[in-house]
Amino acid sequence: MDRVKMATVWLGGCSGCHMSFLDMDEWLVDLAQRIDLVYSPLVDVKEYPEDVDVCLVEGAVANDENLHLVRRIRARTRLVISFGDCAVTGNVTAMRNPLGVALEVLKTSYLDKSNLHPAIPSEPEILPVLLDQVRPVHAVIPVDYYLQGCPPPADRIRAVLEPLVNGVWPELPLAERRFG
Amino acid sequence: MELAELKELADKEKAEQKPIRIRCCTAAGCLSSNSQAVQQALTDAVTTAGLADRVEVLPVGCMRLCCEGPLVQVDPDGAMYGKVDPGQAASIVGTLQGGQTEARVIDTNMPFFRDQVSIVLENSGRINPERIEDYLSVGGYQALLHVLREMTPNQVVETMTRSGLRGRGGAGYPTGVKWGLIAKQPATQKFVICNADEGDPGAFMDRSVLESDPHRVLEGMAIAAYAIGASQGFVYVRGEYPLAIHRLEIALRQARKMGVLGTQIFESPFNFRIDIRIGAGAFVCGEETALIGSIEGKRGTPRPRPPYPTESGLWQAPTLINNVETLANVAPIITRGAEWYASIGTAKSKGTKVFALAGKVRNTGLVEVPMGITLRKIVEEMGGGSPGGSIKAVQTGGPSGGCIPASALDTPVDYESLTALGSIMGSGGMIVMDDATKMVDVAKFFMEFCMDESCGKCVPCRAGTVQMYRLLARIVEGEATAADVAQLEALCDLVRNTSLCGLGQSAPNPVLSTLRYFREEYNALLQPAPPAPPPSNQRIPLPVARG
Amino acid sequence: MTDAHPSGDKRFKLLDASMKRYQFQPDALIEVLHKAQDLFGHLDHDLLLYIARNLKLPPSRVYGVATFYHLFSFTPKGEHTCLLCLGTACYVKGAAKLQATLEKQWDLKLGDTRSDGKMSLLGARCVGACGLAPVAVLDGKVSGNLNPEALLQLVKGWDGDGTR
Amino acid sequence: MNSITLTIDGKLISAPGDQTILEAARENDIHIPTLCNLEGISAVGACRVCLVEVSGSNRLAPSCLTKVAEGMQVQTATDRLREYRKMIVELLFAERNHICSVCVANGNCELQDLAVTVGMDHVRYEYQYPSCSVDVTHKEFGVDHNRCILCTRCVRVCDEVEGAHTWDVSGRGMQSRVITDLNQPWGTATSCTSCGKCVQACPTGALFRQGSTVAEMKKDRELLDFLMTAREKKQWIG
Repeated sequence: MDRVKMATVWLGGCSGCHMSFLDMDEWLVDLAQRIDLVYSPLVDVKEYPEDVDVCLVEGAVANDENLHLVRRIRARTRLVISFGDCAVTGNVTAMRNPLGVALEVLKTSYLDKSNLHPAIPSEPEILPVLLDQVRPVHAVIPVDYYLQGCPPPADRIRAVLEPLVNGVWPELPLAERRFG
Repeated sequence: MELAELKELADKEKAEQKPIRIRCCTAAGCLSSNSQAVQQALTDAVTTAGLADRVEVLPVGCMRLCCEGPLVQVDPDGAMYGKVDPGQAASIVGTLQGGQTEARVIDTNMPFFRDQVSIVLENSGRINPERIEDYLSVGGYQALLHVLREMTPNQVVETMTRSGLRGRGGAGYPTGVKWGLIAKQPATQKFVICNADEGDPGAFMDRSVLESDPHRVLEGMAIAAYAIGASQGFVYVRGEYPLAIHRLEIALRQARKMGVLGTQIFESPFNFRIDIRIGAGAFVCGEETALIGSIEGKRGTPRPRPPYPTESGLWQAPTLINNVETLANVAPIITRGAEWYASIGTAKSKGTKVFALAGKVRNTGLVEVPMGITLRKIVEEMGGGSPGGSIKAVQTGGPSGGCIPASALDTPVDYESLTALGSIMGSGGMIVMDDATKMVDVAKFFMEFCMDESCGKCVPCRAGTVQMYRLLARIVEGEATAADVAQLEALCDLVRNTSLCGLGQSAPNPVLSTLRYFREEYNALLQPAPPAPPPSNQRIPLPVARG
Repeated sequence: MTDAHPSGDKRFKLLDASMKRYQFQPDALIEVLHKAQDLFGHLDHDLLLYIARNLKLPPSRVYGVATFYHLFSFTPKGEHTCLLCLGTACYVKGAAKLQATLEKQWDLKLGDTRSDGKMSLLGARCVGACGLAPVAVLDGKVSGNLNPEALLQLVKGWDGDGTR
Repeated sequence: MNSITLTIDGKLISAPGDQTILEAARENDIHIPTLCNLEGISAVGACRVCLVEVSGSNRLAPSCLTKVAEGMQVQTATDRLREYRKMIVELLFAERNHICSVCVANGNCELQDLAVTVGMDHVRYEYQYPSCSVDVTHKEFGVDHNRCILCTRCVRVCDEVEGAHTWDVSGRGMQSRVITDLNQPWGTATSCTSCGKCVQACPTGALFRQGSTVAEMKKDRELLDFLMTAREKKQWIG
């Protein structure tokens, strides 16, 4: 049987969703039988490949690099899954939004609240540029599936991936649709 | 006082009038164009010309053609002058002695005046609104006296029902039926409220009536009170209308002094007191339950109906709420009879309607027309069409109404026809839009209005109008796609069907009507949408054969 | 009985008289707020609390009512006020241009008072003078059929000597 | 009160004539979602989540306020109603900053539960991200406006049960905020008796007991019903 070309990415988030992914423990071994992990923070591939079957997107779209990547993901992926609350709602990553635009956020963080060497970091081409507002993934590209939780519990991730890799559309029970 | 005495008073008043009367409009519009100075100059000119014994200068209410203010009209020959400057006063007075005037002559035979049918506005611009004697001279308070002497409350209700009068505030509920519902309530305490919270931007009929003929409204309230068994009334008037408030206060004082309001009116057992409540700037207070809350000194948040105010209104007592224009129709219906009134208009919409004509139209001002007249006749013939280009749409009903396209201008004006077009009769604002008006901008303008005026109580209106406004802003900015329009339409459906009160329920109307008639203007602003992919769940099974 | 205001400000006497006329009925709150604003120009916390005490209303209720309505203001207005009508007829006839002109001229946003207290730029839903659209109310006087140039001419001098 | 019969979702039900549709449904194990409604205080019909379809009426009726009537046919969960509820919940999530993962009420929140009930898997509307304050000046409690849904349960419980009327709503539309006294810090609101009923009544993490951290703010919402019943039936006397 063909193996599923799967990717995971980590945008503006804490990587907790990936930690939860790893919490699937021994089922990961089963999963590994069914997929090729073609791009992920867990593997060393620099360029998001073409023709990916499914991508788990952790984190919100917070900077220009996120924006670029997520658009590329959409163009090269058949099923995009918003993976965890930051991707689905913006969540903690978006807590900066009420502060205002990017410059206001940087001022607050690096000038107003700084006691030592207040300065706004600026390393063009090295540091990605913050977007004025953090946005959930579906506000930027169409999303095919939403996986809630901060982080989504390992069992919930499995409940989505297991049918998917077997060619079945996952139907999570309502109780597994809980945010937070 | 008996009818004969009242008529005698009226005759005496008439007899004291001088044979030549120069009427000068002192409603808010003309006042802002300095009509007070014009009036003073005319008075001085009359004195200077030595005509004071047979000419009088009279401050009157609205003479309707607001765009030509200040307006002056001379009786008995009826010559009318517009944009009168105080410097022209002497020459206008001079015409009475055969002189010429350079003042701008207004053709009173043009359709704007000729095609009007005056019931509500019959005294507007003819009498001094600050003198009850002027109102008496044209038969004022005779209907009230007649009702108290000759009719039972039931007969009054029945007359109103037969007249076919429907609420002029916008919804068009049959007035007599409403009165009957309240008359039947056993409660001892009932109230009459005159809704003068004319909140629709672009509507100024009620302001004009209150500034021009306040007693007519008070008389209507008193007749209503008698019919339903109320002894206390309130006029809830917009705080933005200081002149209307001022003239109402004068009218109330005079009416009390004359004994036509107060206790034992016309020596009958009927008591009726009216107080003024001044609004403080909240569109939602035009909604009757919000208005009641406001009179009770609370936040003007609507509450769900039922119970309707007819059962439980002000301080939980049965309460009649009628708008200014509705009440202004009452006395003439009593005087001239239900059949007379019902003979004007269409099968389902009787009588006349006052419209405030404004926007991109030559003649702006007030028109009172029989129901059933076409929109085209109002805006093109009476309004004189659009000065800058062709008419694109006519907006009626304010933020609760819709934009009627030029193609539908031959529609007769009645409650049902306007509703069928996706607008509403509304209170009477009629704003003409020409080719330069962008309809999506108009929808956004009204949505911003509704968003700002939402009381915030129910979620769909409070949060839904914000989202609709954002979507419209995105469309106007050229950032939106067809999916955004679809979402806008879904929100319209939600807000219309789930909002608590009329404000929310009607907030989508300007969007829906512009989408219905001007969708191509929306489409022209949209980003091209990428071709829709197949539905997500059809993109599995994932492992497709890859060679 | 009114608890006289400790400041001895005569305007409170007038406010007391107004409340007395309404027999200190709680439902007269909006009328009393109108009166208070007429007397004091705006409603500050001390004034609201004074009204709450005298009408025997919870302070939160008084604050809630006062902030519900547009016409009540809580900060002092400028020496001059320009109230722009934002109604539909004025909108169709270019009220937005008037607004932009004054916002630029005075470096102010609609609804604000300039920091030097010279002028306030306010908006109204509709002043009901649609026949004269677009309309502004300048220090209480209605002016109609305006264009940006005419409006600027009318408010000339509000800036003092014209320099800032 | 006479008993009347009606059908709710096709089920024949008999109910006292003074009951609301919501009460009758609950007694018959038919679940209608609610948010602003709370037993023990007056109903206001503001959240619109409990709207139902009543045959013969083209208007949706708030079940918390609509009395049952003889022969009434009620539908509580048509596709249309489900969609409306979902949209309303999404609108609420988009309106303020509801971040379940870092909320004191995580796991004990009626809004969070409702999102599950209505099947909200994401929010289709643009988040507003308003700037909202958190007030912890009260010695025991705090208010976080980021989490407030303006259900006014706190306002009603404070007025109707405690009788203090410390809370009210200021402003209007999306600018509405719950306030204490003259919109002053809660800790300085002299009318507050610190009874804590508002905290118990609050459906979300907007009102909380200080010292609670994420997911710790358990609420006892039956307390109010218990208090009111005891008061009405004079259970504490003699």
